[in-house]
Amino acid sequence: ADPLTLQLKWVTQAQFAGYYVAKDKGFYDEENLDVTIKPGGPDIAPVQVMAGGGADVTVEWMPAALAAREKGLDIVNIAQPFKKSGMMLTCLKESGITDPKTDFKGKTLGVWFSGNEYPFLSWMSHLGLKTDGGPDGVTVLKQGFNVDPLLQKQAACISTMTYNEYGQVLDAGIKPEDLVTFKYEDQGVATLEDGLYTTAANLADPAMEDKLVRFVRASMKGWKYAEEHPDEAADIVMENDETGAQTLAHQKFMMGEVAKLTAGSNGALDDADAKRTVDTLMAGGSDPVISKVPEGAWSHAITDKALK
Amino acid sequence: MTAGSVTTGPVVAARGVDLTFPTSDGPVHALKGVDLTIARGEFVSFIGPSGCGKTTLLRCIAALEAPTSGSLLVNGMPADDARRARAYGYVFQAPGLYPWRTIAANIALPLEIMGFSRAERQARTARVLDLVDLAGFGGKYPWQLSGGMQQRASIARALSFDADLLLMDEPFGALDEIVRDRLNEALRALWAQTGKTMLFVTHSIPEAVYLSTRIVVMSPRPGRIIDIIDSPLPAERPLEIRDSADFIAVAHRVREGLRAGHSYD
Amino acid sequence: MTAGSVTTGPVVAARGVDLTFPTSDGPVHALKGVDLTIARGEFVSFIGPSGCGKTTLLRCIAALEAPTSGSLLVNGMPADDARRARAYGYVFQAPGLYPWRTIAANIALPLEIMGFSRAERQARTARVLDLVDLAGFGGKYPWQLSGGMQQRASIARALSFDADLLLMDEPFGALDEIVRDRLNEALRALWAQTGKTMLFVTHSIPEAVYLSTRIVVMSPRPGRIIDIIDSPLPAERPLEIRDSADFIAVAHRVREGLRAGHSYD
Amino acid sequence: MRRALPVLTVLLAIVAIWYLAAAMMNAAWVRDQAARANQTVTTGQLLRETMSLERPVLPAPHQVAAGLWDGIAKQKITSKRSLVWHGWVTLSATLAGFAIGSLAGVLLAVGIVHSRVMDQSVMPWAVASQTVPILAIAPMVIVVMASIGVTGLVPKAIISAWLSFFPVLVGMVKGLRAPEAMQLDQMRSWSASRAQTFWHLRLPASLPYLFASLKVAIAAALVGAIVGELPAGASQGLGARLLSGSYYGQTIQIWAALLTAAALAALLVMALGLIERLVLRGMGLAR
Amino acid sequence: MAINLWLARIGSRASRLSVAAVFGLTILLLWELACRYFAIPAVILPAPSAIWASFTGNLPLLWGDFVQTILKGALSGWIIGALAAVVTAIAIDRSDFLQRGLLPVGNFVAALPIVGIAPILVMWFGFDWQSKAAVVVVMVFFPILVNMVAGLAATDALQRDLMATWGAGYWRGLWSMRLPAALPFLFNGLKITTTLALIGAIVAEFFGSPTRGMGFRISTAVGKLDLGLVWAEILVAALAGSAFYGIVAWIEGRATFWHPSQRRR
Ligand SMILES: Nc1ncnc2c1ncn2[C@@H]1O[C@H](COP(=O)(O)OP(=O)(O)OP(=O)(O)O)[C@@H](O)[C@H]1O
Ligand SMILES: Nc1ncnc2c1ncn2[C@@H]1O[C@H](COP(=O)(O)OP(=O)(O)OP(=O)(O)O)[C@@H](O)[C@H]1O
Ligand SMILES: Cc1ncc(C[n+]2csc(CCO)c2C)c(N)n1
Ligand SMILES: [Mg+2]
Ligand SMILES: [Mg+2]
Repeated sequence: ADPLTLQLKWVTQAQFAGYYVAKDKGFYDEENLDVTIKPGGPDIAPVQVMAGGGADVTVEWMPAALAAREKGLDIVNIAQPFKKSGMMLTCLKESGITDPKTDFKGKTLGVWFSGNEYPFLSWMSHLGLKTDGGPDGVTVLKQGFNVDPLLQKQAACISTMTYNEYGQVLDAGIKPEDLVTFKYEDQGVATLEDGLYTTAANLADPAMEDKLVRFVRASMKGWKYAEEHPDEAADIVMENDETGAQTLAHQKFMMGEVAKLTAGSNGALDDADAKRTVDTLMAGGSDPVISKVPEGAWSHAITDKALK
Repeated sequence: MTAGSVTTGPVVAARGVDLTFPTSDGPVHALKGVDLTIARGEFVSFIGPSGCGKTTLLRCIAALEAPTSGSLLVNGMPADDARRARAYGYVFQAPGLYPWRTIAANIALPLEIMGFSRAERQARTARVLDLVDLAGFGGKYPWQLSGGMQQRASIARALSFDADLLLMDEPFGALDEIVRDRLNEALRALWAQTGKTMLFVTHSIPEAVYLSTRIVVMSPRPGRIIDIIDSPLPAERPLEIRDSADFIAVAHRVREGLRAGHSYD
Repeated sequence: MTAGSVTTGPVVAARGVDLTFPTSDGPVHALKGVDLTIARGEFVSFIGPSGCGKTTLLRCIAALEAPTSGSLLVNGMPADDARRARAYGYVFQAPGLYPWRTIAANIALPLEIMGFSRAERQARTARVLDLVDLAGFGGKYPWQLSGGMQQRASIARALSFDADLLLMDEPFGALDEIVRDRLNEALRALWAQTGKTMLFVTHSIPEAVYLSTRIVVMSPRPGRIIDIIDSPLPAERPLEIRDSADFIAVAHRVREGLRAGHSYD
Repeated sequence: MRRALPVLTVLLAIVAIWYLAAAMMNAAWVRDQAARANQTVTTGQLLRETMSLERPVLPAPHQVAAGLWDGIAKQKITSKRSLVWHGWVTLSATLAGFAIGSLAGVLLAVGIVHSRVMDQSVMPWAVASQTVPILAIAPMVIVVMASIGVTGLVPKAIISAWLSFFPVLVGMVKGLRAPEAMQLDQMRSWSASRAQTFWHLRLPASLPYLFASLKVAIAAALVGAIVGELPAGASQGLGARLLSGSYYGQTIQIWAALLTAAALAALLVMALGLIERLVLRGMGLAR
Repeated sequence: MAINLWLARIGSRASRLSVAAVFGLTILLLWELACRYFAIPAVILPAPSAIWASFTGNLPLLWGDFVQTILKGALSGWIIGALAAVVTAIAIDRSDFLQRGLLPVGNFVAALPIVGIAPILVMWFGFDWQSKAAVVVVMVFFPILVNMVAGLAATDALQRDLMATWGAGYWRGLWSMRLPAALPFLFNGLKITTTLALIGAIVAEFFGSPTRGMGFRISTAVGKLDLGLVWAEILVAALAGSAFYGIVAWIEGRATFWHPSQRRR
């Protein structure tokens, strides 16, 4: 079988269920592929791993990928299993925030960095808020791995994913009524999340291109299977988690939420979504994430063949 | 400062003092059945072959070593209490100067510990440095001095705080004859003026005879006392006394004792 | 093993040797204009007030210190080459035994370094231990020995490898008269039998006179040679020679020199 | 018993302080929760609840003990939920890193003591190397190693060696220079070669320094191994365990992993202490 | 390297620095060449020239990060940790009970890996520099403690005996003897932990921080693949760390001038 390495954006969890299902259910075997799935972690840039030759394909968010392109890394989106963004800002009701336009001023907000801060920054520049901690801006905290800053009230709001951290906040015993959430989708600043990226060099190599076609086809099969069998998918993720830290209940919750985000996608990137992502990022005020409209940052070549 | 001067009994009273060092290849009998009483104001020399237990006996008196058995009182109290009462000054066989202090600071250290004022410390340091002919070397560090100079610094240190009891372990071993004579005279003068009690280990028979009111001769394996000689010499002792018949007679008796202590002789 | 025995010139040839130690409070003149020639088979004693530079001179000859100026040849070569050729054995002023080695292992160390076989090492160690009367203490660690015993162990160590030139810095300072006499005799016998060259620092005038063919008297500040005395005593020297008129005359001259060296006298 | 009593006393004191701290630190959350539910809590309730939270700020000792028991005793040791298994993964990287690191440290120290060029050129750079924030370059090390096909234990061992060589280097340089001038002079008087001076004098004289440094180094090696497990790829080992525990806010799991790591370090340090005592006794230095 | 050999032989202060510089420049040159020759992508390893450009281009930013992480986080934590370790070491040294009770438990507690503690401490002490300082305290505590405990035991028997003869109490002996004797060990610990303190402060920022600080900058810059900035921060860390180490080493030289490892000969 042809070997192929996939670098994930984060640790093994249902966020990546499609790939684990495809591997476990033999969809990759059917395509004569031997796929190695590498879990990610904090402070590791998947595209850097790919640039170093440690992986052939990575799961990455589009803002980070476009930023990397500006740094001269020729990476290309070849498929987009996630149709919608799962990112949101979750606030304690007692912090008194109801409307982003008026209430954020002077508050402390938790944000993920390492390439995940771009959507937040462009949202803030949409709102005209400074992020330098001044009195008419917001104070930004580099949020760690978990939701503790909210629970300990070190921040008024923290970044959460619908499918993960939000569930953790609920698990911690805070009721949805006590929370206020702002989805990026609803605020009109959503950017594309988990997509599949590879290097332009790979794309130019016909043998590699063929492998990628088969990979994307099998992966999407995995995703659709996972959407339909969320419990089984969660089980498969649990089996693949080597840390033994995940709980089945949480993975089932996550699978349920992730399915809502993948639902609208057959794997092909919607140009309009990509366009909207670019617009959001370019509007980043004084310090835009990307300075010019990217050229050739995505390609339909693979999905066109895969989905035939 | 110098406690113990209140009692009138013997300064040192040892009864059947035994000391055994356990070592990996069997115990070493360093002292066996030592009986010794030393009255206030005596000048007692200890002499004996190398390894016969002189240092060990002095250490017991100083409460640096605990006898395995027997009783040992210093100034009428247990040796350890006497140590805590700062009853004595001790000149060790090796100089033992602290390398991070200058010579002057080394000498001032016990004074500091005993709470002398700064001015007093300086005065005393200067005086004893002068006494051992090291004036001008107070600012040097120990490793910058010759062996004999280090030895003298250590003597100066023990003299600085005027204890009533002085324990000196071969203090003049590394000194030349001239300095030695000079220091012998100085030490005797000091003793005569102050009425201190002196316990003095030496290997030099003339030195022992010249200085002492009593000479204790020891013998090794196990370390014990084989002779105690009361000196018939007068209190007034010019250096020339060393040619007197009395002197030579005592020296002879010491030498005989010493020789007897050497099993191989 | 012992190189340098091929040449026939002087063993030590010093011309105008100067040595100054820079210290934080000004330079110390340890040696000034030292001229000295020592022929093969001589027994030379160095005597002088404490701090006059005896140790420093020995250290220069051993190439442990480099003269600030002047020339110094040992066995006809620069001192450092002689050191590398293992021309000498050195007994330091302090015992300097390694605490992690037993006495026997301490003595065997230079032998080990010079590549003697195990059997040879054992034989030599036993022999020199016996010579200094420490047989039976080979298995002890240094801190289990008395000061004099440590000193003897260090002498044994320097004798073990039979160098043609022996440098000894107050080797017998911590020993009693009897042992000292015995070791004096043994040392002279060794010297007479082997024709070694001996450089010997001592503070004891009788010892210097008894042992030496030549006596070098030094004086301090700056350290220099003030007298060199050729001994008129015969080669055969029983201990009783110390009562002879010649002996007393030489001793007197040494004492005069020594006294002159003491500025305060 | 004479040895156990003080240890037990101190342990008991720590546990007591720990319970107290847990009650105090967790109380705020319990009160907040009650406020959100419009309830009031009695002190007894408060105490009981602070001891049994699922996501405590500070878990109570018995909760951690339960976590440890669950991770160590209740799982098959080959199971990925077993702390023994994860501990073993970390331990092997630690030992490998420690071996490489301390060897490198000793060798560099020997070089520095004997070569002026090395003394002047290596030390500043060794210092600089330690100031490179390891967590920052750990991902790069792992990426670079992965790109040349080296994965698994080796990159972790390298990071842990990186952290552990420095204490050994500093301690050994000091220790090898510790012999008294007179002892060195003796060696010179015997015209001992550098190697002989090293084996017979410098090395034995440096041992107290060496062991003090080794104890620090092995703890550092463990930290290195754990750091090496944090970034991408590593999904086994106590580091990965800490991370995922942290990511999912499972405080008890973090503490269980933490205590396992600390126990591991303490065992390693104790083992070194034992070796130290044996060596020093063999040399007649222990009194 | 030939230049280096030559420079090393000159051995003046200036040449000492240049030896290190030549060595470093050689490495930088090789690095630059490798980057160009193998066309290593800048997102994997930027060339030194690119790093330098990034460094000079971001000076105000880097200075702010330096203040936040090193002056506020690392330095305060290091000082508190060192004080705590010294005090604990003394407590352990003072009390046999603590020695047997606290040291084993202390080993255990202090061996908690910082990467595990950092998130917890961030949770406890908040996002700003206080939590970083706390991490540093935990990190530097153990190495200093271990060294200090070893140092307090580093006096020799003679030095301790002297204190005993002066009837010095525990604190007196601590201040005048054990602390000075422990200094070489203490500085060993302090030097090792200068770099640990930096690592700790930087690493702790990975677990939560305000939007400044070196760790924050590094992790966000890695996310942006701005490797030039990452390495510029590393350069700052290396410069600061070397300076920090250099200062401590300089103080060590002043404070322990008497230790054989600090004396020139
Ligand atoms: N710590 C120790 N452990 C074992 N044996 C010891 C110890 N200290 C001394 N000894 C032994 O006790 C005996 C007496 O030693 P001591 O130091 O009292 O002799 P000394 O009379 O002072 O000799 P010297 O004149 O050589 O100084 C010696 O045989 C020595 O080996
Ligand atoms: N390392 C040093 N630094 C500074 N001065 C020194 C050093 N070594 C020796 N001196 C000085 O050099 C002079 C001569 O010292 P040396 O050790 O040679 O004397 P010595 O004749 O052997 O005396 P002693 O009989 O007391 O051993 C002394 O004044 C001493 O202070
Ligand atoms: C230090 C840190 N950096 C980035 C992320 C962001 N992140 C990476 S993958 C992912 C999806 C959620 O599971 C998210 C949000 C984080 N959580 N922690
Ligand atoms: Mg003695
Ligand atoms: Mg001398």
